[in-house]
Amino acid sequence: MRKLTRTIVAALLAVPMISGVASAYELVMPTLDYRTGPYAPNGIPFANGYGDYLNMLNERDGGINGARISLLPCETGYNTKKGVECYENLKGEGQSGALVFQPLSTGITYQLIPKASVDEIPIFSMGYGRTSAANGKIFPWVFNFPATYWSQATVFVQYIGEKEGGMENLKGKKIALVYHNSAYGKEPIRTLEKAAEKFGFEFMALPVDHPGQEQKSTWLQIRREKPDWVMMWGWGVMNQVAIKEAASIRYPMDHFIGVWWSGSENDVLPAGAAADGYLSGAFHQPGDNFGAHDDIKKHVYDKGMGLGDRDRIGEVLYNRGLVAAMWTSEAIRKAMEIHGTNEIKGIHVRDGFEALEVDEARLKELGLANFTIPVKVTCENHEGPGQVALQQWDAKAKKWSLVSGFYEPLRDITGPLIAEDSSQYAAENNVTERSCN
Amino acid sequence: MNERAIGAEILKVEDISLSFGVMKVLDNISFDIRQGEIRSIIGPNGAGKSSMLNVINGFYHPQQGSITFKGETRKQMAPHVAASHGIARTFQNIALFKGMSTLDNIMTGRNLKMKTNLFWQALHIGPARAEELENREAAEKIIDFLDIQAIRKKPVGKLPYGLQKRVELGRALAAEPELLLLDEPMAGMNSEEKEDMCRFVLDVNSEFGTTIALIEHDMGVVMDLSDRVLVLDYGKQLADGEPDEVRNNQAVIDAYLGVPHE
Amino acid sequence: MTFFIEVVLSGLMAGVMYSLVALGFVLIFKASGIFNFAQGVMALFAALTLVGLMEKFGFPIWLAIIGTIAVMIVLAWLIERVMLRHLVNQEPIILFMATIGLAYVLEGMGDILWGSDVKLLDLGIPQGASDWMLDSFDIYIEKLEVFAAATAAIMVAFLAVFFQKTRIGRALRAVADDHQAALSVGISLHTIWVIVWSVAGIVALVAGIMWGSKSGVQFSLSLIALKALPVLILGGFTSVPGAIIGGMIIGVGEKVAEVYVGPFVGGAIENWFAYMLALVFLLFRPQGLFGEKIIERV
Amino acid sequence: MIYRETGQFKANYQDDQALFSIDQDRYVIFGILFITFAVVPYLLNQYWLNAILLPFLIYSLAALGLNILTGYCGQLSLGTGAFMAVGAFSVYKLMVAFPELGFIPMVLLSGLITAAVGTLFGLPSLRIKGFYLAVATLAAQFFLIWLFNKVGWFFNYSASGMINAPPMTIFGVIVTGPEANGVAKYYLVAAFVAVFALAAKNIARGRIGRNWMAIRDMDIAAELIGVRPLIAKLSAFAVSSFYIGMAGALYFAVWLGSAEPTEAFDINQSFLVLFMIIIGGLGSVLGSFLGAAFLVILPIMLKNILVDGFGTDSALSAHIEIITVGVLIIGFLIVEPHGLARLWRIAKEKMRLWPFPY
Repeated sequence: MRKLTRTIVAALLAVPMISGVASAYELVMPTLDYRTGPYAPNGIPFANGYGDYLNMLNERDGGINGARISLLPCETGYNTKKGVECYENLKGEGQSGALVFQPLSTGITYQLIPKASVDEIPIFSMGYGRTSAANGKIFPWVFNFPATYWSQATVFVQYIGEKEGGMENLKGKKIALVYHNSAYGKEPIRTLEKAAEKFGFEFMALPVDHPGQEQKSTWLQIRREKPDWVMMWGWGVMNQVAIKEAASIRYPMDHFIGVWWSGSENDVLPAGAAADGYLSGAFHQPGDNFGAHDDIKKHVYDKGMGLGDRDRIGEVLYNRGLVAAMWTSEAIRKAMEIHGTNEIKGIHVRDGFEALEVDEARLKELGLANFTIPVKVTCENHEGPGQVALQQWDAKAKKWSLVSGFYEPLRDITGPLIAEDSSQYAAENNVTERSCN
Repeated sequence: MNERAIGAEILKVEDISLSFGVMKVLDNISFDIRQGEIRSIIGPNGAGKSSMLNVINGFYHPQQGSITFKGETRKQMAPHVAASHGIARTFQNIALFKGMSTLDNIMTGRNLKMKTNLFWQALHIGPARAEELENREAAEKIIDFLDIQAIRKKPVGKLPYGLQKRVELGRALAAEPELLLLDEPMAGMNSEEKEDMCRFVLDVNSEFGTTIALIEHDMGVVMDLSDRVLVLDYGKQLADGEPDEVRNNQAVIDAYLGVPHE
Repeated sequence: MTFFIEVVLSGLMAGVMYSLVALGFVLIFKASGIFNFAQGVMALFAALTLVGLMEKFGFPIWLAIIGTIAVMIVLAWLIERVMLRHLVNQEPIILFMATIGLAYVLEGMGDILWGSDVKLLDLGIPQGASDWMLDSFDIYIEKLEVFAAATAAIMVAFLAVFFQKTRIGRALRAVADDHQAALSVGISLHTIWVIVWSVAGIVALVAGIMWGSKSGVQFSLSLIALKALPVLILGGFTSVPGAIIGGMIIGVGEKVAEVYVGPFVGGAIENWFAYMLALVFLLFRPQGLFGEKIIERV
Repeated sequence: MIYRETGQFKANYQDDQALFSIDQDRYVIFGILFITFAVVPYLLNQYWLNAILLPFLIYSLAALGLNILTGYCGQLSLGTGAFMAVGAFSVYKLMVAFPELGFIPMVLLSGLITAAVGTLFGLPSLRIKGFYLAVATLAAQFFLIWLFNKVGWFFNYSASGMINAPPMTIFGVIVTGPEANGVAKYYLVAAFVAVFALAAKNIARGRIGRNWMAIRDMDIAAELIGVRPLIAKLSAFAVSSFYIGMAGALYFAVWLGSAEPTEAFDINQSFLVLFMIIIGGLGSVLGSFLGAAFLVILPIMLKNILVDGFGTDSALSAHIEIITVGVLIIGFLIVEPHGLARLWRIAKEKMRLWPFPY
């Protein structure tokens, strides 16, 4: 019915319906995906994982607590302007209105942060977006758990320290950062500078302009400076080219660590065998050997409702989308629990997020045992655990696998930075800090 | 028609030489133009006639020689100086602003008469508006004079050749020049159009008292209109004087018989 | 010192990679005065088609290449039929705009036909650093780019012969000067355009293959066009050798700047530096390094 | 006979000079203004105002600016994105440094700053022409963006180089920042656009405009009748950049609310605005609006029809959308190479003569 009216109205006016005909209460969950444009190769698997999981909930459990999820994808092409249009278009959808947004782009996240607080819709920028949004007192509507870029950077430093045989051995070492020359890529710089002061290693940052197909000069500089370790904050084609270049100059792959957005199959496959041993950050397992994946295959793909190819289930970015969907749906479930109703809105989901707790036991119930770290989000801490592990690429088996435990971030470094950046935001946009008790 | 008062010299060029690389286009040309006269420059194609005009209004910069206009002597002219001191011209191959209407072309010819600044123009009130209107009056006078009222609002690009030539003359007149350089104003016209054009040239000269330097191939026209004629051939000065002298000048006759032309 | 040499060499190589893209622009601009905005997308489209034929239909490499060439020729014919034919004698800017429309269409088609994932392109082209250079001189040279350079050389030679010796080639040169002249050679404008666009399409395929093997075939391929623009201004829109030499100058210039100046100003200067470099050249030669001189007259 | 002129006689040149010498034109314009200011804001919901009309109006302003430079003065420029960035970062610094200045002065000031920068980058145009110039302006594009991305001072050293627009009020009404209501924003932008569209029209039909067009049509002849190329070209760059700068300021402060230089003002922005004026019509104020509508509103409409209307999946509809736009571009150019504005004029001519064929 809704579709029909929509069709008519749209055909006449091309206006999205303000609200459909009252049917069963649906949980409106928009997804801003990008299946087109230069970053599509990364956007597609994430969107598939996110969508497949939620569809699976619909098919298997008839939604969350029996309330069906209506998934509304909107194509952004990783373009901020389109992202904003999508947000404005979808925020008012249905009876519930959009419950939560998953912008899937640092640029779009920055756009939505101020808007969300007004429209009272939580933003779940999982492991990306504005790091200082970890401070829930200033950013009540933004969640970036399970960890931020800054935490991740400090984790990498610790890993390096470990490999070098102790943090003290970092002194005099040289660490380079190859970064996407944009808001996203710049995020870790300040943290790493602080870390460099603290541990006395030499830090050099090498920007790569979008899209990053031509990185000769970057890698020539790495050849000249001969850094002991290289980190990368890359996205899209930049990852593949960088890994190839690194291979070409025979840079030891096990000293080359990418952010968790630079660690998917797409990124390493083009470099072939040469990519063997390349490292990247991670906060969840790769692979499809989990109950949830089986359910997706059974309830979604067997019914021919799968968004992607069956054999690509379990790719890193697919699982990232899946885990995002899992946490989101858990937050919604929590919100229903807290407010004792299925008829929730964005504002309630925010409470759900702030009371979110997904521990080992719960993961097991969800068919995701050991899939990821236990997460506990609170009113002031929106980053949650902030723990990060490292995964490594095995070129022969064409498989990623976690090669380290989960590290605690160096909060003594990130803490002050987060406080500083968030308070600057508060000052510029005269946001008043809220109290959390 | 020669009861018009011919005054003192208004322009004087002295041994002008101009060359592009090895090619010598003008070689030691000297002549003068007197207030109020009609001065023709003739010569076979490639004689350097147009180049001479280009030198006079500063589009070409001669390597040697001097130009004296209204008493001021310069080694070379600059286009805006020439324009602002009252030299206007038309072009051999029409150089109208094709995208603009007849009226706008002529109004553009008056741009030096208009002064109001960007701000007033943006508001289009007060001075800007007054200025626009009074110049419109002037432009309309010219339009009436050339009687092209009918094509006032038409884009010139679409006009027939003859009319375009006329509009171009109008654009030059709009500047109310003291010295008007006409580069083959009648080229490619049929005899009627030529007669009209001749009439316009004479009227301009007599009514507005504008001094005219004319390049033309049609000997008949030249001999009828001109007070004095300068003859160029391959950049060299062949002869200079009243039409009759020139007509009987042996060098000129040779040059012309030697060179075929339309 | 060896490092400087290495930088210069890499610059030259990178430059040639740009030239591969620039060539396509030059061909079309030379013969039809059209600034073909779609050249980059054509490279993407060609590469996508190539991979598609190999993956989806299991063509062997040689067949796939032939197939792709055929597709590009058909495309050229369509472009002439549907678009150019109706825009004869329009101002350059209009034709430019038309090619933008074309770019949009190709972009969409490419994605719909072959999907938006990264596709590996492996034609067995040598890749990675040349071990010999690395071991004996400690100089890093990318095999792929050497191969690309060689290809470019062959292609330019071929084009030179094509333009000088063949009747069609001469006709093309004639068109460049003026359309009437072309007709007098006895070849219709339409045919010529189809030919030029086909050739440009094949050049695009080569560029697509080289860049595709470098980074995998994906949308970003279409963005390499931007890298070709400074090369174009520098070399002049109408000169084939200009495209190559311009490419080398830009390549060396930007790499040297990035490596030796970049670190002091925060890096990522090569993009604007390339344009600044081109701009400086233009101020001295407004028609580009090899463009025909403009003489103004009234 | 919609456009019948008979009986409308011009008694004096004043009337003939009038902006819209045909009555119907005047009615149409007043009608549009009335709808723009009195109907639209109350008819349409926030989505339309925020997500469709704001960008449309702002892009129209930018297109107006570029049209002055490219359409009227014939100087091709691909620096639009960067000049918008100049406007945006100027207004940002002003908002943060002198909040008491008031928003409207800030926007105007940003325009002036951009005008200065634009004039500077216009200098090469005195020597370089056509596509060569276009590509030369790309130097400005890439350099300025790099600058805004690198130099911390511009974005107050925020961690990621993003800039956020703090809330600003005009007569107590919030016009920037998240709390700003769509209607307020809409009125502000619409007012800016209306005023400066009129100004552009006036400049274009006055002496300065004619000199620009003279340079465009035949620069040598123009010079020989006393138009100074230096002044004409640089003034065009200045005025054009002034418009684009204001557009950039509104684009960042009123519409987006936050921006990062490398994405919001990248080269595609420059191309987009150029496409607008070519499609809309070079050298036409109306064309700037039509072009902006074509490239801002049409794609969104297509998307909404496909996705919401026919439930096409978002990726496919994105492809169909871009193809459709491409086809339409080619189609329109074939039908009328001189842009939508010319189409409208032709239609008007027809209506004037209707029912007689000619």
